[in-house]
Parts: sequence; C-alpha cells; structure tokens
Amino acid sequence: MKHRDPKLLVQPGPLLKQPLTTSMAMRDVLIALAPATLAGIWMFGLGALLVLLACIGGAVLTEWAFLPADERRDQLGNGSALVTGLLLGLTLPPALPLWMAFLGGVVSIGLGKIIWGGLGYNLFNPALVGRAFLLAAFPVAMTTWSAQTGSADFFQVPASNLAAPLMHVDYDGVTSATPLGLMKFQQESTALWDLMIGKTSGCIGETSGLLLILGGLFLAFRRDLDWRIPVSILAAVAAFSSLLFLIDAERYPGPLFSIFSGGLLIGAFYMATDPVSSPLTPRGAWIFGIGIGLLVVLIRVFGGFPEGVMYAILLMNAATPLIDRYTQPRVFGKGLKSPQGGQE
Amino acid sequence: MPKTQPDAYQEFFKGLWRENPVFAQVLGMCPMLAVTNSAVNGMAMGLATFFVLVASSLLVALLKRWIPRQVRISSFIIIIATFVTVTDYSLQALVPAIHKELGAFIPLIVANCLILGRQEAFASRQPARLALMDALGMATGFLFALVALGSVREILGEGALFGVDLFGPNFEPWVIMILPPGGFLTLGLLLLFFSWLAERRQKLAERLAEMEVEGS
Amino acid sequence: MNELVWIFISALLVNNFVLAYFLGLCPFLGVSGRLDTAFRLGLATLFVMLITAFCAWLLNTYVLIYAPYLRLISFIVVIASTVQFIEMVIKRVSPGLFRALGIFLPLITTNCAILGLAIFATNKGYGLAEGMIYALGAGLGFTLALVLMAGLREEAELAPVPRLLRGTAINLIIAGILSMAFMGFAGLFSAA
Amino acid sequence: MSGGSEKALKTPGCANSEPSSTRLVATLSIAGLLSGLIIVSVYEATLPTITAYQAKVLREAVFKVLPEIDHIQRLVYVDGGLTPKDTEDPEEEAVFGGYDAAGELVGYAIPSAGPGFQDTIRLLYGYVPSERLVTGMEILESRETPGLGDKIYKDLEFVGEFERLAIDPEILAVKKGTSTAPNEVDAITGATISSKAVVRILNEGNRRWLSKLPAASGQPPAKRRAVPEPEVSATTPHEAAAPSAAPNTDPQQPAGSWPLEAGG
Repeated sequence: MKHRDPKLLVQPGPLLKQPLTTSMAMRDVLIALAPATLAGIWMFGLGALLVLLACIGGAVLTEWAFLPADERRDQLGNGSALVTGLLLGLTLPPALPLWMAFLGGVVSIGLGKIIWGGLGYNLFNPALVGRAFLLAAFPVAMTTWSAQTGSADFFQVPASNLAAPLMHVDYDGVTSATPLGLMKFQQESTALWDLMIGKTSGCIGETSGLLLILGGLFLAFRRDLDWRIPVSILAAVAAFSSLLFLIDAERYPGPLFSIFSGGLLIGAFYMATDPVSSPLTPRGAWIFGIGIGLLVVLIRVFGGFPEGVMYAILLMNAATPLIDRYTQPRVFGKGLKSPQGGQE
Repeated sequence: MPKTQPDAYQEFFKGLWRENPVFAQVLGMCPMLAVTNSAVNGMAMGLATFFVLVASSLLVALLKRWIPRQVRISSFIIIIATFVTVTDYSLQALVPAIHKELGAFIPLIVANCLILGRQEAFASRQPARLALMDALGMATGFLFALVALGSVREILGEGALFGVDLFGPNFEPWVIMILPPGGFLTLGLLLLFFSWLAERRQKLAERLAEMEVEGS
Repeated sequence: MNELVWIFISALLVNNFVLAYFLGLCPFLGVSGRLDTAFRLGLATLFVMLITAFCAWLLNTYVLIYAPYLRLISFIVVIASTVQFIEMVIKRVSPGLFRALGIFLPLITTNCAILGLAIFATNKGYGLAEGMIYALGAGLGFTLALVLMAGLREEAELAPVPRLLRGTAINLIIAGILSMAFMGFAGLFSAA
Repeated sequence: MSGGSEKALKTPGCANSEPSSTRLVATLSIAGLLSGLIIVSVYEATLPTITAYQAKVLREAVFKVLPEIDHIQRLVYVDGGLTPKDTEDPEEEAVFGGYDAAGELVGYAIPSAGPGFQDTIRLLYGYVPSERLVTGMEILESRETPGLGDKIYKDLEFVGEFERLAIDPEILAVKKGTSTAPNEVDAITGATISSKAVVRILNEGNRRWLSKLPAASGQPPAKRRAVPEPEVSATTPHEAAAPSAAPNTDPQQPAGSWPLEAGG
C-alpha cells in the first residue's frame, strides 16, 4: 500500500482532504442541496424520493462492498458516497425505473471512484460518470420525462419506477418535454418565472433554479467551493448565448433561459466544483469554467442532445490534468516529471 | 519425436491462456474492438484473423530461408496483405451479409500488431511445425477473446447470444454495451477478471506449496 | 464549405478515430504514459495521415480505378515508405524525439489509424479537399485523445489505484469514460 | 529447449554475409509478383458473385421504394440530360428509372446521403414525378444509435410515412402524432435528430435532382434542360440554382453545402 500516500501533493484545493474536513464539507453540501431536493420530491411525488433512495443505496452499498473492512467506518462516515448518490439521483428523470437508478449508483462509485483508489483521486465527477453511463445505456428511459404531480397524487408512484430489474419500461403517465427539449425540437420557449421556481418537467433536482442558487451561495459563503468555477461557467454561458441571441433571436434562446434551463445550475454549483476533478489554480478554474460554458452552449445549440452540461463537465474533467499542467508555475510543471519517471 | 511432441502442444496451449494475445498481451485489439458488438461479428472477425495468421505464419516459416533479413518486414507485410485481400474478397463473395457488418475493418487486419508480431518473433525463427502450432494457438486464443467480448456485449446490449433471444421481449437492453464506450469498458473489466483469476490461481499454488513444505 | 466543416468535426470529435472506431489503440495505450511524448507522437501521426491521405487520393484517382484489388497492398506500401522517410528525417533533426518515440515510430506502419484513414476516405468517396480535411480532423482527433489520455494517466499514476487494475485495465476504463464523454458530440453540426 | 532452438535458427540462410541489393530487390519483386498473381486470381474468381450480389441488393431496394414497377434502368445525368448507362463511374451522378410492364416510366429511385446523428446516412427514395410524391424510402447505410436512431429503418411506422408523401413545398418532420398535411412526417420520439436528418437528406436529394428529371415517361429525353414539370416551387430556393451544373461529381455524396441550420 505504498501508494496510499502520494509522492506529490498535487491537490491542495479548497477542500483539504483530512477525513474530518471532508465529512464537514459533505454535510455542508447536503444542507445546500436540501431545499432543491425537497422541492424536487414535492413536485414529482413519492416516485422521485424512491429514485433518490435507490441511487444513494446503490452508491453506498458499492462503497461498502469494495472498501477494506477496516476503512469502512471512516470512508462511509464521511458521507461522500451519500453525496455522490444524491447528486446522481437529482440529475435523473423522476419516472426512471428504480433498478436503473440503483445501477447508476453502483456505476458512479464503481467506475467513478473505486477504480481510481477512492475519495480524492477520481479524475471524473463520479455522479456524472454514473449518469453518462445510464444515458448511454438506456437512452429512452433517461429522456422520458413525467409531468409534475399535484399534491393530490403525491403518493402515486409511476409504474415505470417499479419496472422489474433488467426489464423494459412501460410509460403510462403523462410525459412532457423539458424546456430544453421544447426549445431544441419545437422552438418553443418556456416562461422564465416557471424556470426559476421549477414549474417545469426535468430531472428531479435541476428544475428549481432559485433554490439551487441559494444552496450554491451557502456553499460559497462557507468556502466549500471555488466561487470562480460557477461564476465563470454562468458568465460564459450567458456571454455565448447572448452572442447567438443577438445574431438570431428567433432561433437561439436568450441568456436567462440558458442559465435557468436544464442542469446548468446544479452542474455549475455542485458538480463542476468537485475539488478533486477540477483545476487547482485560480487561472485554471477560470479556463475550466469558460470551457464548460462554451461546451454547454455548443452541445445545446449545435449538437444532437438538447442538454450538454453533463458532457461539458466530463470533457473538462478530462482536460483538467492538462489545465493544471499549463497553469501551474513552471517549477512545479518540471518537478512533476521526475517522480513520474521513478514510479515504474 | 517424443521430445518435440510436448513442445508443439506447449506452443499451442500457451496462446490459449497463459500468453493469450488479448487477455495476457493486450495485442491486436486496435481494429478488432470495433466489430465485437455481437458474438457473431466477433467470431467472424476472429475466424478471418485466424485464417490470415495461420496461413501467413506457415508461409513465413516455410520461406524464411529465402527471405533476407533486411527486407523481412516488407516481405511479411506483403504476405499478410495478400492473405487479407484474399479473405476480404472471399468473404464478400461467400457471406456478403457478414462482410457488410465487418465492412472496412477487414482490410485493417493487416495492421493487427499480433500478426506481424508473431511473424517477427516466432514464425521467422522456428521450424514450420512449431510455427504452425504457435499460430494455431495464438489465433484460437484471439478467436476466443473476440467471441468472449462479443458475447458479453451482445448479452447485455441486446439480451441475446448469437442472435438467440435470452431474456424474453421485456428485457431492457443496455445500449451502451454495443456502443464504443461499452467496448472499452468490457475489455477493461474482462482484463480485470482475468488478472484476478491469474492472481487467485497463483495464491492457491503458493498455499499448496506451503502446505507441502509443512507436510514434509 | 459546410460539408468540409462537418467532415472535419465528424472526424475530430463525433467519430473520433480512437474513441469511436478503436483505431490506433496500440499507440494510444502504449505511448500515452507521458504527456510530451504523446503530443509528439500525435503530431507525427497527423503528419503521416496528411501525406497518406494525399497519396491515397493519387492512388485512387490514377491507379486503383484500373486495379481496385491492389488497394490494400498499395496503401500499405505507401504508408510504410512514408513512415520510413519521416523516421529518417526525425532521426536527423531531433535525436531526442527519436529516442522518445522509440519503437512506436516504425509501428506507425501498423498503426491501424493510418491505414483506416486511407480506407475510410476511399470508402466514403472523398475527393482531394475532403480527404485532406478528413485527415486533418482524424489526426487532430487522434492527438487530442492521446493528449487527454496522457494527462489522465499521469494523474492516475499518483493515485492509489487498486493493484489488479494497474496497467492496461485502468487505461481501457479511462478510455471508456472518455469515450462516453465524447458521445456528447454526437450530432454536432448535423442537427437540423 | 525452445529457447535453444530459437537461437540456433535465428539467422537462417545467409547469416553473416551481407546479401547484395540485387537479391533484396529480387526477393521483394518475386514476393510482389506472386502476391499480385494470387490477388488477381481471387479477384477474378469472386468478382462475378460480388457484383451480382451488389446489383441484387440495389435492385431490391429500388423495387421496394417504387411501387408496381417491372424493370429498372440506371440513368446518368450528362450534358443536361439523362442517359441510360450501366457501368459505374464516380464522376457521374446517377438515378434509377423504374418502368412498368409496358415500358412506361413510373418514377425514379434517387440515392442521397447526408450527416446523421452519428455518421453519414445513405438512403434511396422513390419519386413519382407525375404526382410529385415520394413513394418509399430505404436506408442503405447508417450508424445511428441502436434502439433509438436505428428506428429510421427498424420502425416500420416511420418508414411507412414515406409512402405517398408530398414533396411540396418541402418535406417537414413534425412531432409524433401531429402530422396533418401530406408533406409532413411524424418524427420518431427520442430520435428527432435522426428523423429530421432523413427528411433533410430527402429534401437535399430533391433539390439536386428534381429539376433534372423529366416527368414524361418512356425514353429519357436527351439534351433538354427545360423540364416539363408542372411548376418549380418558389419556396425551395436552391432549386433555381440547381440545374446550372452538376456541382458534385460523386453520386454518393450530396452536392453543394450541408445545410448547417436548415429546417430549423
């Protein structure tokens, strides 16, 4: 286990990696996400809660299964698997079959975290790895959106949630397109206020923009995230979409729509800011954020998918080592190489 | 004769498992992963490679006396490319449906590092009989690996194996498995599985050895 | 004009040679351990690709319409000689780079990405301009994949990756995740 | 044992003496010659089967997209007119004319291609000029996502949308279940991009070919540019420009530009 302590501390990010700090930061994230989570459950009903629980279950069980027995208490106790599962769940459609949600949790931790050697080493955001896997594996289920439930049918769990494991999904309820889908395929805009308070269909936790911002501000206030990342992402998205909007207001959505629709806010505040998979230096954070913003607009406007936040963050996660390399002071850049060579 | 007999078998069996071109050496996967999205395609590609590898190994081993070292690589490539072209046209004439599936990837067998590697490392230095056994072993190992990959991807990706439906009409296929990421992930996890098996066997052997020592 | 843009984007991102076609996996897995080596090998490959695309077009236009069966052999010969030539040039100009690329330079000959480029461009019926743009996109895409991979691998080297996964298995899984991320480019600039 | 033999056999033949360059060249020449011989003979042996199969596939596709035809004829567009020609030449654009038993022209099968969600989609569609209708669509090649985009040929309901489809002013893909006009196609839910791509490829084919196709039956007229078609719709701006020349030389590749943001 000589690799347990890295030869070089290359991640002195805003989050220190002592277990105590980690668990405190995770608690902050849970607090910050609570309003949006509760709103999501309120809007989409009991089924949404079950999806969230399935994701968390998958994530925590996988973490437990793969950890050595003596590390289980510490690692599970810091709540990082819980946060990963919750974040994954918040980016899933509320009517997703529970077995898929569970599988997503397993993949998030398995492919997103365990294979890298655990917390603090994952190069991609685990929740997004799980989501990308689910979207590629079950494209239909992952893009079928149920309408919001009223308070009357809160306890009605959609049949699709309860599909038997590995089995096909039958959608019985009313499905409706997301604001981004409407925009992309029917050129229909959605009222801005509906977007802000989340009166639209979409993923469980991504609809209520104002609550997400509230939580994000809380995290920024608590210094749990690098404020540069969300600021640069949102600014870049606003800038690029304004540019397109000015070129052709008929075809391209305006900046406010771009910011409040889809998973941009949850991505910008809670996923792109994952300290492990984002750059270390302030300059790197700006590049990272602008890159995400650019990719989001590119995929949303010119790509095949209506939403591109997940792909944008994953792609910039992949570029993070390069950004780090080119934004670090020269000395570090050179110093990096020698332990590398000696590693073999 | 009794001396070379076990050798020939050894050359054959090492390719199957211990030196399996894919799972142990990770060779020749370049153009092959693309067509392992079903067991049938994997098998077709495996068989095409099988033919090319065995035929060119045999020919190289027979002709090595007449091939000067300086131009050996070029000669090998000409021999391999000839067999690949022959395979390409034959498949296109005999089984056009499969040829259409494998498409542009059949000519790419030429670039399979496994084939050129076997010529350079083995066939050009060994008697024809051993070269043939080596090629047969490697080719079978390769075929096995491609079919294994194709099977895993087809079972999860389409709920079928060799086109036979396994789980009934209600199965929800994991589309990712027949897409490119599925190829990478499946091969990565299969490699993991095989190294886990190898390690387990080694541990078992060690424990057996210890027990023997204690027993004696 | 727009068609050329689409060919470029498609080869660069949507149908990235490594991440969507599995072409050039050997160097992708073999040389991506170090960032600078990866970058240089990527550029060398790009260079060979451009020359190959040009030669393939020449062959297609003037030779292979009379003798289509010679396609594979003639492509291989052209690629092999090009690589030989580049090898000589690099050896003379930059011995350091020559040492760094080591065994993999001659292996560009059997780099399926190069042969694949020639064959795909022929199958798609590309003309000279389209073929060159295709080669540019494919080569840059190869370099991009290689460089991203190298960056990730250098980081993964520092992580306590489980012992069983070390080596090829983790590299393939990283490639799988990269490939998933690149799926986001599907439909880019072709969407109505 | 095997290691020993490896060393012993490592340098066969002329181990220490440098072979002359004549010998190197001779070896390669003989190898090349032999390989050429083998390849040519295999090629000659398999060519008839391969050509016959390809022709059969194409024929079946043409018969699928054009109703009630008896025989077909490949037509190339040269010098502003259509001429029957069976040999392929990448320099020429070609369509297939479908004729009934009496030899009267029923319609044309037009190949077209364009970018889809993942890669180029190639297709063939039937067009009856007398009614200005598309009569069928057959995907020849596509790499669209399994389970979603591949419904453009697996979903018979979608394929059925292209039987008796009006082309004026332009074919439109609309949200599933909302098609009302004869020129509208129900897109596939979840595969909007692929469905729209198919429609766009058809429109692109129309733009390229409509003005070149004579509506009259029987023998394709030679050298006549002015086409006796009812009217060239003013809403498809490309049509006016299309007849000027055959801008693209490859029948597989659509001419002109990919409409980057067309159909939006």
